[in-house]
Formats: sequence, structure tokens, C-alpha cells
Amino acid sequence: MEVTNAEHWDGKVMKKLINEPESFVDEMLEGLLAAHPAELRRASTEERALLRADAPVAGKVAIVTGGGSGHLPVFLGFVGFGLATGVAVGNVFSSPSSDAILAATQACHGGAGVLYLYGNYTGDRLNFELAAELAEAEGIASATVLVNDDVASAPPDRSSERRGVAGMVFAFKCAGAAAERGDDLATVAEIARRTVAATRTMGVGLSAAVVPTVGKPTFVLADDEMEIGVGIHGEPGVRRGRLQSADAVADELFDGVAAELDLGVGCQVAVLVNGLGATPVEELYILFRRIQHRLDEEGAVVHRAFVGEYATSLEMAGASVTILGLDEELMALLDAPARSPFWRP
Amino acid sequence: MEVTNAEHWDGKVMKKLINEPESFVDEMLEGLLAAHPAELRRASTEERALLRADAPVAGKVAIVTGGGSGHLPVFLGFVGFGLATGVAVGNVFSSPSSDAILAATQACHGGAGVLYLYGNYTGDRLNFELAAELAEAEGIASATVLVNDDVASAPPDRSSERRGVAGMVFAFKCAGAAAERGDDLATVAEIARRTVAATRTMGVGLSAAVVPTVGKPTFVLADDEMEIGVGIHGEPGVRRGRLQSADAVADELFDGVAAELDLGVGCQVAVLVNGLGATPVEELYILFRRIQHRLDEEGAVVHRAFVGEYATSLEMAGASVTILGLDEELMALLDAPARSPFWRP
Amino acid sequence: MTGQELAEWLRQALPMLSEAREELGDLDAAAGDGDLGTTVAGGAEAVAAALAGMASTASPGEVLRVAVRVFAKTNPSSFSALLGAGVLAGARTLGDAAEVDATATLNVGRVAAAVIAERGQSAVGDRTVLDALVPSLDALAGTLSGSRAQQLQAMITAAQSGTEQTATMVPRRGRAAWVGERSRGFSDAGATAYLRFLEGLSRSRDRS
Amino acid sequence: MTGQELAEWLRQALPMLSEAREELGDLDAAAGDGDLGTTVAGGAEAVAAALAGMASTASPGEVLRVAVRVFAKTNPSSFSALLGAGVLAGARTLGDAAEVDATATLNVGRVAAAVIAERGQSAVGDRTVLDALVPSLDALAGTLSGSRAQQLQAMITAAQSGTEQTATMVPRRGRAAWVGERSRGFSDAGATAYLRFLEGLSRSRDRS
Ligand SMILES: Nc1ncnc2c1ncn2[C@@H]1O[C@H](COP(=O)(O)OP(=O)(O)O)[C@@H](O)[C@H]1O
Ligand SMILES: Nc1ncnc2c1ncn2[C@@H]1O[C@H](COP(=O)(O)OP(=O)(O)O)[C@@H](O)[C@H]1O
Ligand SMILES: [Mg+2]
Ligand SMILES: [Mg+2]
Ligand SMILES: [Mg+2]
Ligand SMILES: [Mg+2]
Repeated sequence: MEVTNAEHWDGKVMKKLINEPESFVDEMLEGLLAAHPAELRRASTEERALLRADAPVAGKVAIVTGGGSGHLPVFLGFVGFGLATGVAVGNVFSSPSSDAILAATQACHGGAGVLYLYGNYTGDRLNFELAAELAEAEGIASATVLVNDDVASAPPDRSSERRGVAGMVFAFKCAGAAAERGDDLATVAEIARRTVAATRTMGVGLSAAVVPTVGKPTFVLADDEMEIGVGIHGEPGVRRGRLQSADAVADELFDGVAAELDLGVGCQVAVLVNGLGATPVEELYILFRRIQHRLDEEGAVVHRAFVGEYATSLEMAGASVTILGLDEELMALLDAPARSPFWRP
Repeated sequence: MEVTNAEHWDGKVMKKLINEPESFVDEMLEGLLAAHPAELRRASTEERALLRADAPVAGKVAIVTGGGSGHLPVFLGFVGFGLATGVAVGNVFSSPSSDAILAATQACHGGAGVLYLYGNYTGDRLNFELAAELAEAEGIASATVLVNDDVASAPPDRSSERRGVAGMVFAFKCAGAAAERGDDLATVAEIARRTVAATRTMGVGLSAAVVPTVGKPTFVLADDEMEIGVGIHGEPGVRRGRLQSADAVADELFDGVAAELDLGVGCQVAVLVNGLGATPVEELYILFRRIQHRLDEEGAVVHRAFVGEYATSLEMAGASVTILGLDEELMALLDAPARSPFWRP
Repeated sequence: MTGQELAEWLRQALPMLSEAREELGDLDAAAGDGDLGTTVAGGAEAVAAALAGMASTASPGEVLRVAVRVFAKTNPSSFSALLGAGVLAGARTLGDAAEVDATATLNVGRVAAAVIAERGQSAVGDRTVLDALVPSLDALAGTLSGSRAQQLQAMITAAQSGTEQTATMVPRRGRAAWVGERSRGFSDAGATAYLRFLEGLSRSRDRS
Repeated sequence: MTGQELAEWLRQALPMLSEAREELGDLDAAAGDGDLGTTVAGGAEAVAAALAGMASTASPGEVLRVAVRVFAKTNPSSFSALLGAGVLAGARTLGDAAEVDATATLNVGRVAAAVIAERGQSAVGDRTVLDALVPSLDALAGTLSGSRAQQLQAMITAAQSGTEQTATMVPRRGRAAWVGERSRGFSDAGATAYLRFLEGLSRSRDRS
């Protein structure tokens, strides 16, 4: 059998373990649902809407998220107990349809309203807004919190334009814990907003991802180049430069993130060193080592560290550093139990 | 700051987020211990010996494993409650020293003996055997079980020469649960042996890893080639061929594995679709989808599915498929609680 | 033009968008995430299939509604969501009328442009599809008394020059905004998609 | 030869192994996992450092023990573990003797080869370091009455031909065994490492 996924560029081939590029997302979802039947299910009305198996949870605020595929564990890996309730799944790096968002909303709604919690991308926003209007018309109250943690995507005075990247994991975790303990919609939304406001991320790309239906990389880096500030769709970052040592890269990411956080002596933080896909977790720990040194210098206390793949960009090589400044309540919410196929309690 | 890790081959550069290649392992360990201080610690006598934080566990059999670095979560990710007790850490893709193994042994021993459980590689075997002799001389009783699950590494009649790959995860899990419930050394060893005997794995490589101190890939595949049967150090497999569709690859791996297992109607299995490093988890679910179809055809029941990175080869692209045929006891041991920085209960 | 004629015209125009897959993907990649080729080409193919299956009695408004819904649903994205919202609102101005003429088309376009600008919080000059769409509607307004071929030619000329100008603009909206200066020298992908669509309509007309 | 002379001789021979880093890595990659360059070159550098720091009164047996322990510990692997076990056992035959001659060296080699074969469950013809080591010891046995230069030359000639023959052998031991036929055409990496070591000794001797 000949390979069907052999698009060429510059003499290179898309090297993926896939079947038809067009079925990538649907086959991935089929495999995922087969692997985790006790934890996830589809909404009965829509293939691209997934829910935690016990949704709707009566009397509790539902959290509906969504976005493009290709970022696992984000988004659907954060659907579960103490996390998001449902997710609308888009094509690779593309927004989910408003139909899928609406279906997830209807299937998740437990009578206490819905929090839409997702990354700040125009396409996602447009589709979520449409779905929210339609849900509203059905009597489902909703609130929306956009995640915009990526400091490299716009300057501080235009932070509302910033995209959402790995930091959304902290928003899912804290808002999910608030919903799980029974907070009302306004409170869950406030927790989500507070978490986002205290979260900053910056990433570095070493190579680009290849979208299956496109068949060639979204951007090309020279063999000795890195892209500082890269987005999780391979959006260009703030600068392109020669590859540097892990410590130098960690310093640049840390400086970008720390500049906007209030890291005083004794302050508590959560740290996430996230792999973008192809970078070995060994390298993430080498980055974390330096971040820990830098935080030690500031006198900040690492309450919890997360090192691994949380928000990826298919097979992109690279990493991001996220820091969340914690208050007492966020700390408790971060530590509260949660469970999904991708999240360990 | 200029990059120090820019070895060239064929005009290409080693593209890694590292500092000095020689400090790769030590810096990785430093970061890892800083990230998980409540779960892991070093043996007081040796930097390269790591233990679960509460080791030694009095009265329980200790499980000591070890091997080369570059395979995270294997090996040290499987040190924890209900898993292995301690680990000796080698350089990238190289055996740990007998000193490190002995130090791990001494620090883990809870008075009920030590099971050495590791992959079947000559270098590892030689160093573990030496350490076992020295431990014996100190009055520490031990048993050894070698994991040799890779069907591609030798024909069935020479299965004792087969290397240990991703299937060792099941051995850690089942033997770890047996030790945790208080089984004696002979029983824990028997459980480990039974698990290994019922476990088969086969993998495919799409690209090679680059060992930091070597600076170029261990092997080179053409842009449209795959290596069927590749080892987790990039050892050549059973054949090299043109890249095929995910379903065709899954079929070839499944056939290789299933040929040596007794998959009848109603039999219970655990499945592990493991990523070798650079392959997105989305692709692993596409592979799992096909494996599930094939098992459905056989009438076998998937008791538990594991899809993700468990035994990697740095940034190698590719995957492996492991199937474990379960009896009642192994099923219970697989489901028993366990916890480590890389294992969710 | 009846609904059936409109459906047929559109259907023959759409292959032009499939042909532009790579161009649009590359332009989007220069400034954003590179998915616009898939969005537009994939959407166009789905729309063509849907139009082929439509009842011959459908009104022009119905044809537009079906086409743009299928387009927006096939590959949801900024572009398809904005275009969907815009054209759906525009099609509403047609009501159930059995025929559509140039003036009615201009209405559809004006409403669509207004909705896109509102939802997208964008304006001409922000380096978006509006930089091709709005000038082309102005051109149509200036040739309402001409032949359909003249109208289309005027629209294409205006859209072309609008699209070319986007290459000199710094993007202020959408993913491209983050790239800032970097995208200079490349035309906006959405504007180019609209231009190719007009060219498809012209080619389709020439053929028939 | 005294311990101090032996240490100096070895120390000057070791750079040859650093130079062979890439060759050994490539040969090991052809049949195994490619780490032998690191094992041997890294080990040689560590041994050189350790020898430089040794007391001038150390016996030849002590020199060998320290050298091989450092080698085995620096980059543990099959090769270093086998060599370590072999040479440690061989060095034991020297006791505390203040001098070592060709006959004593031959004893060390014979014991080392036997231990490697036993621990590695391997024999001449299995495509391992034994295919260079054993013939070179036979050559030494045949030139015990010759000069040191003659002995070394005979050993090199035998090791060279043994190493070359490994390129035609199908590996039966170690990681290389899985590759089977694929490694044909490449010499065994461990045998080559031993050959380069002998060449280093010869070069070191020529210089001094
Ligand atoms: N806010 C906006 N207002 C108007 N047009 C926009 C806006 N954002 C994007 N576009 C248009 O959409 C095109 C990109 O569409 P698409 O690739 O779907 O975006 P994304 O990948 O960011 O979801 C741009 O070239 C531009 O023409
Ligand atoms: N069982 C064995 N017996 C003798 N020599 C062996 C054996 N296994 C390997 N070797 C030698 O060691 C060399 C490989 O060493 P090394 O790269 O350290 O192995 P590995 O990477 O498998 O641990 C081979 O070229 C061979 O000469
Ligand atoms: Mg990955
Ligand atoms: Mg990885
Ligand atoms: Mg786009
Ligand atoms: Mg080797």
C-alpha cells in the first residue's frame, strides 16, 4: 500500500503516521473515545462535541472550551472531573464550528449556566459568540473568559489582543475546581478571570509543525535558528535568532514573563514548562532547572511545578514557560482533585 | 551568547534546548528533582541513584531498575508508590554504573530483598550483575527479571536475546503493585516474569534521535522511509521501507505482536500505544483506533488502553505498540493504585 | 438572474478557489497560521457539492444562504465566520425575490461589509478582506448601468489594486496583527481569496 | 617496565582513542546504538587525567586497576563493563610485582579474554572485541623473545587482520546481534577500538 500522506516541499515529505489528511481529526477522536470510554463521550447531536462522561452535572456550572485540533492535551485533554465539562473540536489549528459549540453547551448545561473559557483567537471568538447567542435564546445563561497569556503576541497596552497558549491549563484547573465545589457562574467566571490575569507565558520554536491537509511547514527556520515568542500555531514570534543554550533561552522566556508579574520575596507561584511536541521532556527539565534558579533569586516559592506536554503544536520542536502568581484561593483550587485522561490528580 | 550545541552533519545542526552536551543528564536530574521534591530524592551516597521519597519501605520488596537516559518517562518516571522503588541513571542510551545500581540497592532495601527489573541490554546486565554480587556480599538478597518484549529484535527461538522496550512499563506496574501489597521477593519476581512473558512490543521509527554528546543522528532515514522494528536507541529494525499509512503501519505492528500472544475471543488485554518522542499524541490515537479495530476482530477485550509517551528515544519520531495478555491477577495489579511524577493513578 | 442561474454561476466559479489553495495558504502563513488555503479551497468544494444538490426552484437569497452556511461550517475559521455572518445578513436583504440584479447585489455586499467590519472590529486599511471588498463595491456602484461583464471587470480591477495595497499595510486585526512589519511584501490572504473569487466568477461567465 | 613507566606509556597512547571518537561511533551505529565513540574517547580522557595524578610508586597492577576502573565508571556500557571485568581479573595476576614484562602482559591478556568471553557469553568469530584481542595475544605469544617494538608490531598486524575479518561476520552478541546481515561491510566497533589502542601504544613508544 502506497503512502497517501507524502506531500513534498523542498524535496521533503510530510512524515506522519496518518491515513487521509482529511480524516485526521475524526480518526483521532475515534481512537481517543475508544481509549477512554469511561471518561469521555460525544454529545448525541454532534460528532465534534465531547463531554466528560457524567455530563451534565446537575446544579453545577458547566465549563465549555474548544479550539483547533493539534494541541493535545489542550483542549479536550482538560475535560473531566474538576476541569472543563465539554469541548468543541475544530480542524487542525482551526476554530470549532458554532454548531459544535452549541451542541457541547446544550449537552453540558446542568442548570447553573455555562462558562465559555478558551483562547483569544478571532475565529474561535466569532464562533463562540454565535453559539452563546443561540444558547442564550434557549435560556442558557453564559459568561465568557478569554485566555490571553502569551506576552509575545502583543505589547502590554494591547494585552486584550494577546493569544491564549499553555497558560490556559491553569485557567481550566482553577475554574474547573471552582465549578466542582459548587460556585455560581459569576464566581467561576471571576476565578477564571483572576487566574488569567495572573498568568503569563512565552515560548520558543525550534522547528515548525506541518498541518496534515497543508502538507508543508507553516514556516521555515534555518538549521541554526530559533523563533522566540512563537505561537502554538507556528505564528511568528517577536524575533528570530541563532539557537542559544537552554539557560540563555530560559532566561529570555523568564524575563519576558516575569516582567509582568509581581514576583516578590515569599510569593507563591505555579510554573509550567511545556513542550511544543517534538522536544524531549529531558530538555524541558533542563529549562525548568534554570527557571527554578531564577525564581530562587527572586525569592519566589514554587508551590507546584508542571513539566511536560500540555499545549502542543503537533510535531513542533520548542517549549514555553508559564508562571502563575498564586493567592491563597487559587493555590487551593490548583491543588484540588481533578481527573481526565491527560490530567493526573 | 553563542550556542555550544551546534554540531554539524550534512549541513544540519543539532537543534536542542541544552547547555553543554556533557551536562545533559546531570542538569536534567537537577531540574527533575527540583520539580518533584515531594516524590523523588537522591541516594545520599550517589548522584545517579534516585529513589521514591519515602524509600526504604520497611518490610516490602524493593524494585530497583535503571538504564540509559533519554527515554523519559522510562526509567525514572516509574519510581513511585506502587511502582519501582529506585533507579540507577546512566548517560544517554548507556548503562548506569554498577556503583549507582549498588547505591540505589542499598538505599531502597527495606529488609525484604530487591528485585532488579530492567531491559535486556548487555551493558545494563553486566553492571546490574556486578552490583547484585556486591549487594549479595552485604547480605541483600536479590532476584533479577529482564524485560525482553521487543519481538523485532530476535526471532522467537532466540527470545532471550530480545531487548526490552515500552513493555517494561507493564512490568513495573504489575510487579510494583505486588511489592506494594506485601508479596515476598519470590512472588514479586514471579509476577514480573509472568508479566514479561505475556507482553510483546513492536515499534516503527520515522526519524532518528541525536545523542547530545555525539551530535548527529544514530541513523539516517530517507525522507520517505520508515524503519519497522526500530529499537529505543535507534537500533536498526527488521526492515526499512517506504512510509505507509497509519493503518498499514498499525497492522504490521499488530501482526508482529499478536502472532506471539494467545488472543482468543473474550480474552482481556492491556494496550500501550507509545510515542517515541517527536510524534504527536494525535497520531498515536489514530494508531490506537486501528489496533482497537483489530482486537475487536479477534474478539479480544481491551481492559485498559494507554496512549502517550512512556518509553521514548529523545526526539525520535515513531511509535510502538505493546499488548499484554491479562489474567485475573495481572488485571488487578494493573488497576491497583500507583503514583509517580509520570504516572497517574 | 434567477436562483438557479446564480447557483450555476457560483458553482463554475468555485474551482478557481481550489486552484488558489496553495497561494492562499502561503500568504496566510506569511502573516498568520497558514490555514486559509484549506478553509477556502475545502469550503469551496463543499459549497460546489451543496449547490449541485439544490432544488432548481431555490431563490437567489436561498442559494446564498445555503452556500455561505456550508462554507462557514466546513472549515470554521475567522475568515469563514466573518464571511458567513456578513453574507447571511446580506442575503436577508434579498428576501424571497425570484431574481437578483446588480443593485440588489450591491446591497448584499454593503451589508456584508458592514457586518464583517462590525464583528471583526476592523476597517479599510487594517489589511483584511475589507481592503478588497469595499473598493470593489464602490466600483460596482459606479457601473450599475453597465453590462455585467463591465461591472465584474471594474470590481476585479478595484479588488486587485486594493489587494496589492495590503502588501504595504501593517496588519492590525486577526492573527496577522502579531506579526506586524514582518508580513510586509505579502498581500493579505483574505483579500486575495476574495479577488480570486471574483476572477472565478468572471471566468465562469466567459465560459457560459 | 615499572608502574610509572607503564602509566606514562598508557597516558601517551590514549589520545589515539580520542581521535577515534567519530570512527568508533559510526561503526557502532552501523550495528548497534552508536555510543562507543563516547564510551571510548570519554573514558580515555578520564583515564589520562587519573594516570597523571597517580603516585609514582604505584605498581603496574595498581596502574592497570585504576585505569580500567576509571574507564568503566566514566561511561558505563557493554564494552567498558566487559573490559573492566576482564582487565581487573587480569591485573590480579600481577599481584604487587614492581615490574611487568611481556610474559606477564600475556597472562593479563589471556585472563582478560577469558573473562570477557565468559561474561559476554561470546567466542572468537562472534564479531566482538575478542576477534582482535585473541589473535593479538597469540601473536605476542609467538614473539616473546623479540623486542618490544617487534612484539607490538606483531600484535597490531594480528589485531588488524582480525578486525578486518569482523566486517564479514554476522554478529551474534550484544546489540549488534539484532542487525544481523545489515552490519556486513563494517568492522566491529569494539575490535577497532582495541586496534586503535595498540596503535596508540606503538605511536607513544615511537615518540618516547
Ligand atoms: N478582524 C478581522 N476583520 C476582518 N477580516 C479579518 C479579520 N481577521 C481576519 N480577517 C481576514 O481573514 C483572513 C484570515 O482568515 P483565517 O485564516 O481564517 O484567520 P485565522 O486563521 O486567524 O482564524 C485575513 O487574511 C483577513 O482577510
Ligand atoms: N557479549 C559480548 N561479548 C564480547 N564483546 C562484546 C559483547 N557485546 C558487545 N561486545 C563488544 O562491545 C562493543 C560494543 O560496545 P558498546 O557500544 O559499549 O555496547 P552497547 O552499546 O550495546 O552497550 C562491540 O563492538 C563488541 O566488540
Ligand atoms: Mg510529542
Ligand atoms: Mg515528545
Ligand atoms: Mg489563518
Ligand atoms: Mg554501543
